[in-house]
Amino acid sequence: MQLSETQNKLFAILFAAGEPLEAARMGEALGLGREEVSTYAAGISAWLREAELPLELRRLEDSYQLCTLPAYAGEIRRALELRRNTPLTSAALEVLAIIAYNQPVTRGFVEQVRGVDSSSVVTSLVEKGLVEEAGRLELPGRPIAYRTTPVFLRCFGLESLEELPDVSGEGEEPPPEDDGQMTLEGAAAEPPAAETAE
Amino acid sequence: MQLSETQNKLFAILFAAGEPLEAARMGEALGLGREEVSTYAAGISAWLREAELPLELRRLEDSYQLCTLPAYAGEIRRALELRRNTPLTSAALEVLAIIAYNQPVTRGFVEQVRGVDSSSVVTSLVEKGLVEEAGRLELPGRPIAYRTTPVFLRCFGLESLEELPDVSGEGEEPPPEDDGQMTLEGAAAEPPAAETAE
Amino acid sequence: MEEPQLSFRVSDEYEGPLDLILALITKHQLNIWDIEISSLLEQYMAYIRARQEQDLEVASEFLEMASRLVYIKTVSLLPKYEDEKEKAKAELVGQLLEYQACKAAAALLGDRAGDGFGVFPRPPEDIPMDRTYQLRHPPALLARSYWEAMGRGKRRLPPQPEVFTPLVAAPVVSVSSRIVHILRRLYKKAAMSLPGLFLQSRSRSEAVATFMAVLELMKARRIRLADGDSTILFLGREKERKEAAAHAAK
Repeated sequence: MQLSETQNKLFAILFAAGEPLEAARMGEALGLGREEVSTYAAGISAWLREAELPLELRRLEDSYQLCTLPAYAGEIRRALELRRNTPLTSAALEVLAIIAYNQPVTRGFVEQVRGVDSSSVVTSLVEKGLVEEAGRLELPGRPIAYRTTPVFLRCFGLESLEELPDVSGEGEEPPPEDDGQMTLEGAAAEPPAAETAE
Repeated sequence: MQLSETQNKLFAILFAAGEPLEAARMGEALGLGREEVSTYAAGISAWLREAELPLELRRLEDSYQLCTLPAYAGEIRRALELRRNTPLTSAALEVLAIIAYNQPVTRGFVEQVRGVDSSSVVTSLVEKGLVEEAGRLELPGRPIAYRTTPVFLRCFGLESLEELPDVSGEGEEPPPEDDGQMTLEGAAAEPPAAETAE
Repeated sequence: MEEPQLSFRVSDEYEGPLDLILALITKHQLNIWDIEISSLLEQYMAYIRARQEQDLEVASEFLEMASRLVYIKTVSLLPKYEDEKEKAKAELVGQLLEYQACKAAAALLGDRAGDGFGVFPRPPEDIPMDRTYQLRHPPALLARSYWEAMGRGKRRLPPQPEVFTPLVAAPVVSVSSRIVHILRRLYKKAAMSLPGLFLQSRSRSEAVATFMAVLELMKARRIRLADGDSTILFLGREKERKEAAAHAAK
């Protein structure tokens, strides 16, 4: 048994939407009435069960959503949580360092220092629990300020922010002992994967 | 024909992740070697085609991602009220081409080739997820280098950077005594940077 | 990652001065390899004047190029400056060819964009999970990253700005692409001949970029020269080197 062409269209729409989608909206896009949408949806549900795919079509009031079956939650979580073991990219380290040494600090400040858009990097640092929101600043637009977290301290083996290595030597050479991690290799030879935008 | 239990697990993980997921990471989560993951993935691909589902499994360098088939683009856009598929501007395509064929590459290099300021174009490509930071280069000012992302590969229907269209035959014939050589030729002849990453 | 939202910009007639010159060359059937500067300058200035008469903005890049063309024309009028003229012209031709190749590549990419932009991934499923970062790093990494962010990272040898002028003047092959090229070959075989690298160079700019790449790699201690500077020895991948050092320390 295979899905009909209309069912395939519904399936594709539900797949791309991800979130629950109202039956009326799908009906409108496909020129179908509400009843028809629900009949086609029931067909997709039955087909998924029969094909033993790890998916189900959930109905929530007037909306539908394609989801993985709860039985697979363990494997999924294991695979996705492995991302935690991906080392920070050099961009993430730079943003983290700017926040650490200047906190509380806005995204705008970070971008000014680096000269490039850094919003996705900030978001991913928040997700990883290294950085958190610290209220809004009394500045035009009331921008969100960020600060580091206890997870950050643990990650770098610090007891408090006072233990941050000194970087005050303006104009001098930066800290010695360079293992080259951030030099050529950082750029060309071993870019740590496409994780920046997570 | 139905998917095996392991294939179902892989499918569930890919479905839930949404984003491109590295083969190595899935293998780790399921206790499989890299070869096995790629065999199972091939099986899923074949199954999707046979079942005539509106999905396909795309390989993007070392990662996999489930996507809808291009044939369903119209319905999906209509239902999700996505804007019509507007082409990238010629400026954006030029910048993408320079980055794709020479990566990792700085904004300065892009601007030298194009002869115009390109910062806003680079920023918008980063926002669209087509391009990302790739560390800094050991050049004066330690400029940030950029490289293309898996989204770039997907949008241009490529599995890896090695599949970039060959541009060596383009342009005019140089006179015999000339030593003028075009960058893009040189870069296309040898596969560009990103996979040095291992 | 979100599906790219593509917007359409009402672009100006030309992407930049190089684009304009290429258009003029095509339109007036000039020879790109031996541009007649005075005729090109005339056409170029006619375009700029036309825009100014229509009160349209002329970007500074266009004016910069105008002064460059005037310069080339001036030196070509002075017999004493023959070398200077050839150099300035060759630079312009190199840039034009490179930009032409860039446009060709952009067009090829544009042709491929059609289907790919109609392919939709799925947004990640909303699964509650712990994303807390788990790795550990030494605090010194923070200080170093801070310096990096300020664009003042450590370099072992301050570079001489002059070293970069050939590249800045005629950017043709990027140094980083040569670094990657050399590293890739060294990953396969741990040693290679230095002169051999240059024998394969297809142009002067590639040779310059290759040379710069060798210097950069030596500076980063990824390679060293042996056998009277004729052989490049690979000092190992960064990771392996660190592991070996850690092992030795134990």
